[in-house]
Amino acid sequence: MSKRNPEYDFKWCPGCGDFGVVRGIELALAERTMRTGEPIEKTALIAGIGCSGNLVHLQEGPQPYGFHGIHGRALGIAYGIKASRPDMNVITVGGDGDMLSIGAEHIGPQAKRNVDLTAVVMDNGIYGLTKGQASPTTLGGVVTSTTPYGKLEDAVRPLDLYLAHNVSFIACGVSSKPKELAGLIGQAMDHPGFAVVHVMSPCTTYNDTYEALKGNPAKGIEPLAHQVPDSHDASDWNAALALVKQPGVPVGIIYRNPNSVPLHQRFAEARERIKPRSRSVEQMLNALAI
Amino acid sequence: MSKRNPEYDFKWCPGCGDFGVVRGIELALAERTMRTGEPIEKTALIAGIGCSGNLVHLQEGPQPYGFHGIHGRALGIAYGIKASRPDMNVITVGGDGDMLSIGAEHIGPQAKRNVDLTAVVMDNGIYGLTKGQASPTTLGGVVTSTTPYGKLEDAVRPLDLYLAHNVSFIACGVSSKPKELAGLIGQAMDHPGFAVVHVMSPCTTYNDTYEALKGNPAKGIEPLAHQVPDSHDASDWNAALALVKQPGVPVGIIYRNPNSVPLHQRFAEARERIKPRSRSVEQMLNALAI
Amino acid sequence: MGADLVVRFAGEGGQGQVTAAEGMAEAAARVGYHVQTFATYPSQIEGGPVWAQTRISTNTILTQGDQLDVLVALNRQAYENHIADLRDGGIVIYNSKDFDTPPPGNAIGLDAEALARETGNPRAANFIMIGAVAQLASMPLDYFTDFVKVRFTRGRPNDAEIINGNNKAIEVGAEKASASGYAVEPLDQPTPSDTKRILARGNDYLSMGAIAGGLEVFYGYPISPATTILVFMENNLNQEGQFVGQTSSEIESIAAIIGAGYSGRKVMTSTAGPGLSLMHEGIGLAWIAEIPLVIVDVQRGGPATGLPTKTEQSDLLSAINPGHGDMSVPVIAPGSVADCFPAAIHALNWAERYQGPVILLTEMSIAERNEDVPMPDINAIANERRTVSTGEMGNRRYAGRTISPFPVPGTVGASYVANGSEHDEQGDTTHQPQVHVDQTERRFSKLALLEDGTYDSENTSASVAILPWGGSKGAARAAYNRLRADGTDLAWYFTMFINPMPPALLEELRSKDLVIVPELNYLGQFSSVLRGLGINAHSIRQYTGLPFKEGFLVEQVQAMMKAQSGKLVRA
Amino acid sequence: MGADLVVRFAGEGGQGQVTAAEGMAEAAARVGYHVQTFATYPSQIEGGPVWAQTRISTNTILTQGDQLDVLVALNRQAYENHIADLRDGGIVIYNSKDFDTPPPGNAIGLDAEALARETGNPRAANFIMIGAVAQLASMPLDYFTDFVKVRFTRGRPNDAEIINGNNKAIEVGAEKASASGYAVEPLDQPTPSDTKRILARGNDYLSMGAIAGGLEVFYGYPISPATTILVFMENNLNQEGQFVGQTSSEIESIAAIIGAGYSGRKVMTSTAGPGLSLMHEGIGLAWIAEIPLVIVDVQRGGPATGLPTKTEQSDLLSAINPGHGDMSVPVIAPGSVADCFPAAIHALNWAERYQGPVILLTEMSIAERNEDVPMPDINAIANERRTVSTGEMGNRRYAGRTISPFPVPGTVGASYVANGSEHDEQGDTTHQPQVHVDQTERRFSKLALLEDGTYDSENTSASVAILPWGGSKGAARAAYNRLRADGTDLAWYFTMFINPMPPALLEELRSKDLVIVPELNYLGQFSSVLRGLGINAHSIRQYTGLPFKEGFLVEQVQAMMKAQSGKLVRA
Ligand SMILES: Cc1ncc(C[n+]2csc(CCOP(=O)(O)OP(=O)(O)O)c2C)c(N)n1
Ligand SMILES: Cc1ncc(C[n+]2csc(CCOP(=O)(O)OP(=O)(O)O)c2C)c(N)n1
Ligand code: SF4
Ligand code: SF4
Ligand SMILES: [Mg+2]
Ligand SMILES: [Mg+2]
Repeated sequence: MSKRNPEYDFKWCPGCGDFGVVRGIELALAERTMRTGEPIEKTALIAGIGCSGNLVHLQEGPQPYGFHGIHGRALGIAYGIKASRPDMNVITVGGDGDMLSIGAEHIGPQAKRNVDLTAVVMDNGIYGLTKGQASPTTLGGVVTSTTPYGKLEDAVRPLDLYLAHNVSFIACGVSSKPKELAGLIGQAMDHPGFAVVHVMSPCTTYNDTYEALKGNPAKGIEPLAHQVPDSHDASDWNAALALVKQPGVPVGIIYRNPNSVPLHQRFAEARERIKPRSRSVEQMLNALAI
Repeated sequence: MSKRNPEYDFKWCPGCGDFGVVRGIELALAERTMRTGEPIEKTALIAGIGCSGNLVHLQEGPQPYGFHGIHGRALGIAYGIKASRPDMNVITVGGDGDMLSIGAEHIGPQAKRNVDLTAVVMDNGIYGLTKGQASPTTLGGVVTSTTPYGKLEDAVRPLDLYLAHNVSFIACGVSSKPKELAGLIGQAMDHPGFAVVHVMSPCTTYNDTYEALKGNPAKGIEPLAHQVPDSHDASDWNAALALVKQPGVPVGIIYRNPNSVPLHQRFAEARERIKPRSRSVEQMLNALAI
Repeated sequence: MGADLVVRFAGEGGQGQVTAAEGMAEAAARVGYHVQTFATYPSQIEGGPVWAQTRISTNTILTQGDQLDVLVALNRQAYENHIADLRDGGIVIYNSKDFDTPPPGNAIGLDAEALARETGNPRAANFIMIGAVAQLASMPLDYFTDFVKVRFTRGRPNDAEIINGNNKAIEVGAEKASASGYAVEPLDQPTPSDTKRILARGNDYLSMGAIAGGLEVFYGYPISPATTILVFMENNLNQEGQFVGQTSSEIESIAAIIGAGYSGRKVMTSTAGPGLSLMHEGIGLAWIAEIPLVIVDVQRGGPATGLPTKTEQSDLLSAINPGHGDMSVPVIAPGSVADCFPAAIHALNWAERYQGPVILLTEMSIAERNEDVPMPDINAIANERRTVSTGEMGNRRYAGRTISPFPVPGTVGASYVANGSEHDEQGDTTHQPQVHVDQTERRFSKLALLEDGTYDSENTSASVAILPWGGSKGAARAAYNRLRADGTDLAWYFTMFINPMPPALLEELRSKDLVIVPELNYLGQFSSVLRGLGINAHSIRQYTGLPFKEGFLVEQVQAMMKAQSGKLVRA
Repeated sequence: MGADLVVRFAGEGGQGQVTAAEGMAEAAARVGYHVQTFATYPSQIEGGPVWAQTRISTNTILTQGDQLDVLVALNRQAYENHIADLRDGGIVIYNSKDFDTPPPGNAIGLDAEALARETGNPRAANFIMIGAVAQLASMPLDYFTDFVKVRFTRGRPNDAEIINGNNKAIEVGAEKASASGYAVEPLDQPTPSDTKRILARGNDYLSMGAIAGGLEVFYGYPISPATTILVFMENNLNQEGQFVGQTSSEIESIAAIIGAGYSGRKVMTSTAGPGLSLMHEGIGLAWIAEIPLVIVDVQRGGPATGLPTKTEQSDLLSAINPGHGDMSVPVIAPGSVADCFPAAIHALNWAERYQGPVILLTEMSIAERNEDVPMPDINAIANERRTVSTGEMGNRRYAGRTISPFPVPGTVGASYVANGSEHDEQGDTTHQPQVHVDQTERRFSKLALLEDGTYDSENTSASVAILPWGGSKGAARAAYNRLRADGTDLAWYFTMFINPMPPALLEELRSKDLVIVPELNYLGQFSSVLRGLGINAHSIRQYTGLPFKEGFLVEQVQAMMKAQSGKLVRA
């Protein structure tokens, strides 16, 4: 990973939003270890494949455990870790292609199980690592190397989708504000259940959306990104839906289920209920004795 | 297929809801061929794997083209057919496991492309063919062979999900009313875009929900199934959401996008736009001449 | 007196033939017989051809039996499909409802359902059949009435009623049979074994082996014929430190056990061919990231959805070489129900020892049949665990050209990146040619840790050998015994350890003029692998969806040995 | 005078070395030289080691060249990584910014970026390099200035400005080089070919071949190094009756082309190893349901994510045997850019002819390199289409033991069920043993329709042969030429048709004492397949992520031929 591994031969392009995301994660983990005294080795960071996923090699300072696997499967791997090691703090990072195209199938199941992990989705509206093809969040009509005549498909609306899956904690951040992002990630890690932090992280090389997000008064461009109003009641699912249906990108905590019961707790409770019925191997074998 | 193939060695259990679904499809296709004069061979019925999928072998009377493939991929196959053969009428059938678990990843993409096909989801809240394991629509807490201590995951709410994916036509039917079901399927086939007809089709062997759906005044059981009120404006997405959020199962047309433009039309339009730029193989080769 | 009774109950789904076959087997096993049952039915719920067979013997049982002593035909179609398997002088019990004129030969007409109703217990039709068959083989009825007492004493008010009803049914069936005057050779007295025995189904015994082997975490997605393993785990893998979960697909299954294995647990999943194919990319990840895990593949007919309820041995090539890139995945294939328990333990140990994926390759015919096996001594089991890092290596998880201590997440000072791309010692991605060379050789070098596989051999001086694999072991052994008895000079070899094979076995096989490999697939998959290893192996292939019969193998071996004079037969 | 110039531009990503190498190649090709370029960079966007190489020759080019005549090192790390490849007396052009003291030997310091800025065209650094290299090889500068004129005349107002800037840069570079006094052997005059030629990149040429071969529908998901095929199709497969779509995953890709193939279209998808593994279940479906389709696998380093931007030949085993169950998928592997065009046409024809899946197995080193090839005569192409049913067979789509007419959906009176489970003639699921036997043999019998594969051979009387496959053809041929020149008695064989292989070739190879197979993988994948076919084949293996070098193969072949005296070397 960069400092301790200067040889590592991947670099993000200048200005890539992912620099802000890795900073946000570093800050959130530093705050967490400080606050809880839990060693950083109690955190596992599971990365998808993409420019985004390379984040796991590019963290500065103290290193959590990492996993850089295959395209689209970070959530499945994370589920495997958290269910068998509830003592671990599990985070995933992946791009919009990794998490919302080939990996989209894994969001619903983690939401229904309410696996206690934090998924950071790094959305640049493009396939960066493969050099600029349309992704699910690329807007309709946009020209990319695979949509030379404009994208024919409608764009996925990720926040609406998380809500529909009943993800129990949903936040949205921008890579240009690492401190604020760190706060959102910190709360997501503290939330007992499946948490998604969706981050707008522009690709300066293939889909530079900084201006669109921040706006540009000079050119009369309204900023897409706007803070979630203090008045917003994040525990109200319908209010959350209304919020994401508005134009633009709401930055802040969008939804938080106050009654979230995570999978490992559900399993532990079931284990208690069935203690009387559970059997040792001897008992299993003896049940078949003839 | 049964009549012309008495040897065929699969049978549904007595009372299986799937008998009603196959009837609904037979009626809808009969009405369509009658009305349009289009031969039934212009229809392709693509089946998933499950008790449900065996429907493709069990139709009576005139036979459409069929495809009985692998578990969860009916929508991907159907997309391949419709995009390359817009002249075909394409239908898929599959169970709640096939379409909402392993195959769930294929719903969003077809919705975003708005592929003009009709997906009939046969929901019995169980994995029937594999003999009674929990499915995504099995309710939380329910005991099945894989949830001996009660299902720990929350149940998927299919109608909410179709809406979140912006499926352009959404209807819900019950297998016990094949005629009404035929009407819904008929309208779905006529709709220019991606249409889902969700059918409650009880499994009498592993998850008999007839009583719950129809209710039983004697036992004071309120029916889960209720007609969509005439007052419902199916062109209003928010009204549709409100409708599916109510308790019970709304039967009828839930949502219909009045401005639906299907993929093959989008592609044809793009083709027109780019005519000037399109090249013959000679032109491609000559561009590289040295 | 005879050593052996083979009876088949055939009809439509839901006619109770499976419970009859298994009831007979269990009762006979309790009094000291060896038993084996085999059932086959299409991937469906109701109706359709279903048959179940029970073999009862005073000797160890190697196969389900080539020929039937008694056929119970519950409808006409069943009679037509199965009559060919009845030995000369065998007896048919047919459903008189379905036949206007009795079939030729020794045939007993019986309307089990009607008779059951008469006994006042309409659900006892299967006991009518059992009674009749027991009578034909001159077996004391109390074998079965005692069994009924034990099995149905469940502390419920109506226990007595059910027991009496069933026993009445047994007697009625017996009377009908004796009235017919027909009989097969009386079965020898059983010789109760001095060691404790159990009657187990392959998948259950495999599951118990895994749990006895220290399994902690299991994920699976339902698929025939592997579902019963998932169901067993859901019911039994629920103690402190254990977890079992049903996934949304096999792709999630492999991802989840990779995560669980990475987290330090002993992990397993189970599936059949279609799921194995979906796991191929993930298996490659476990190989390159060096994650210990076990995948059980219960083979069925392929490819694609194939023949979900028939048996085949056609997943071998994709088990050894799953997916793209250079890998060679360890494979263990049990040859019988008895092998399933140790095979599961060994698979978990191999995974932990070499820190990578292991495939436990079983098949439908073993998974779903019941066999009597000795009660295993679970105190004698040696469970291995991966050597773990205590931080002494720092983050150098992939250091060196062979195994290195495994850093369990949470261990302070040992954080690294498990990586599915080529990587350096600490798991960071690199494209340096020499690193790819070193890490590739590191991964393959670990296979040398798995050369502890054992094998059986007999008459090894012969220049021609028979080497079955997996579930073809029993029929091949029966054929071998017969050939040897006829004075054929043939060597016998069998190992569960398919990849890597025991080195000594490889050497022995390379020295043979011909190695005959009976296997249930079209390609001759194992023999082609063996030829790749420099062994002159050729297959006896069968791809009917059914197991081998002893007689068929005897003929085929004789034919190949005749043909074998210098020139080779292509498998 | 020399026949050959090999120059490498090495540095960080974004320093223009790829455009420099390709510009040089294009300019040289235009005046009649043979050229080949090769580039490699990590799976990333900015920075990191990137190098591009151009070989210019008056002879046909077989490899990228073992040794460099000129190395352009754009930073110190690049110098260190590549200097070893410079031949004695070769010249280094180094980035003077990065070096305080000049490196030893023939070294020319140059700050291309600064010089470019001086010419007023900061984006012309690559032309500075081109000019310098051209000068060192005594190539007339107008080769390059003329090329610049043609390439940058795009009807834009600033055309002239750019052209002049670039040409100024070429001159400046040349001056610096001549000032240094260094020079390599002057390059021979080109001999302009009388036939029309084109300069094409492997993946583009393959894509054009597919379209010329009648491709109608293409689906794909991005993955290096296959993405450029998808991009080519998105831009060019858009006429009436054609469709191209980007999918959400490779699993959707295979499902979609199965649907499109079923619908009657000529279809293709492209991917790399990870995607191929995800397609395994679907490929089995295409095999058993008999759907014509082509999957292009552009091999890269494996397994899992592996080495996305390095070349390897390690997907062969999983291409021939993808997934569970019995199948043997036809595989065609082009050996050069020139082979890509006919290989694509042949793959589509095979798929249509035998009605099943075909894998077109290419690799990164071919996909991303540019080569000059003769302009193909597209009127000479024979495109095949599946024989289609006009209803004469009714619904008996799977009738008989070999090919039967394909019912295109919409055809009245021919409706059937395409089925991924074992099925009867009309495609209804069945479990009858004899049907599984018949249908399995039907599927394999169709492979006999694909025995029209051709192959090259030379000096076939020799008892030892060299048989490269895929992209190792060029280096193997170069090594073969050198060994023959040295009087070594070695036979040469090459075929694109890996499975099924041309029967006559198989026979020839079986008669050899030793068949040497150079291949870029650890397992020796092709040689193990050949041994399975009864051929004494053994591999020369390399797994560095780089292509073979001619010299390495010469040594290895010599060593193996020495060792080859009776006793065998295990690959
Ligand atoms: C199975 C598989 N398919 C495709 C790829 C190629 N691939 C690598 S990254 C990527 C997508 C990158 O886009 P995104 O996930 O948005 O990440 P980004 O680079 O934009 O951060 C793809 C398609 C792969 N590695 N594996
Ligand atoms: C890849 C793969 N995984 C698993 C299976 C086994 N399988 C067959 S049908 C089925 C699910 C059946 O449930 P559902 O889709 O709800 O259909 P139903 O039988 O209830 O109608 C499963 C898991 C398979 N055939 N292929
Ligand atoms: S390509 Fe885009 S996403 Fe990738 S590193 Fe560059 S700027 Fe970032
Ligand atoms: S198991 Fe259930 S779903 Fe399947 S056929 Fe029987 S009733 Fe229908
Ligand atoms: Mg992206
Ligand atoms: Mg179901």
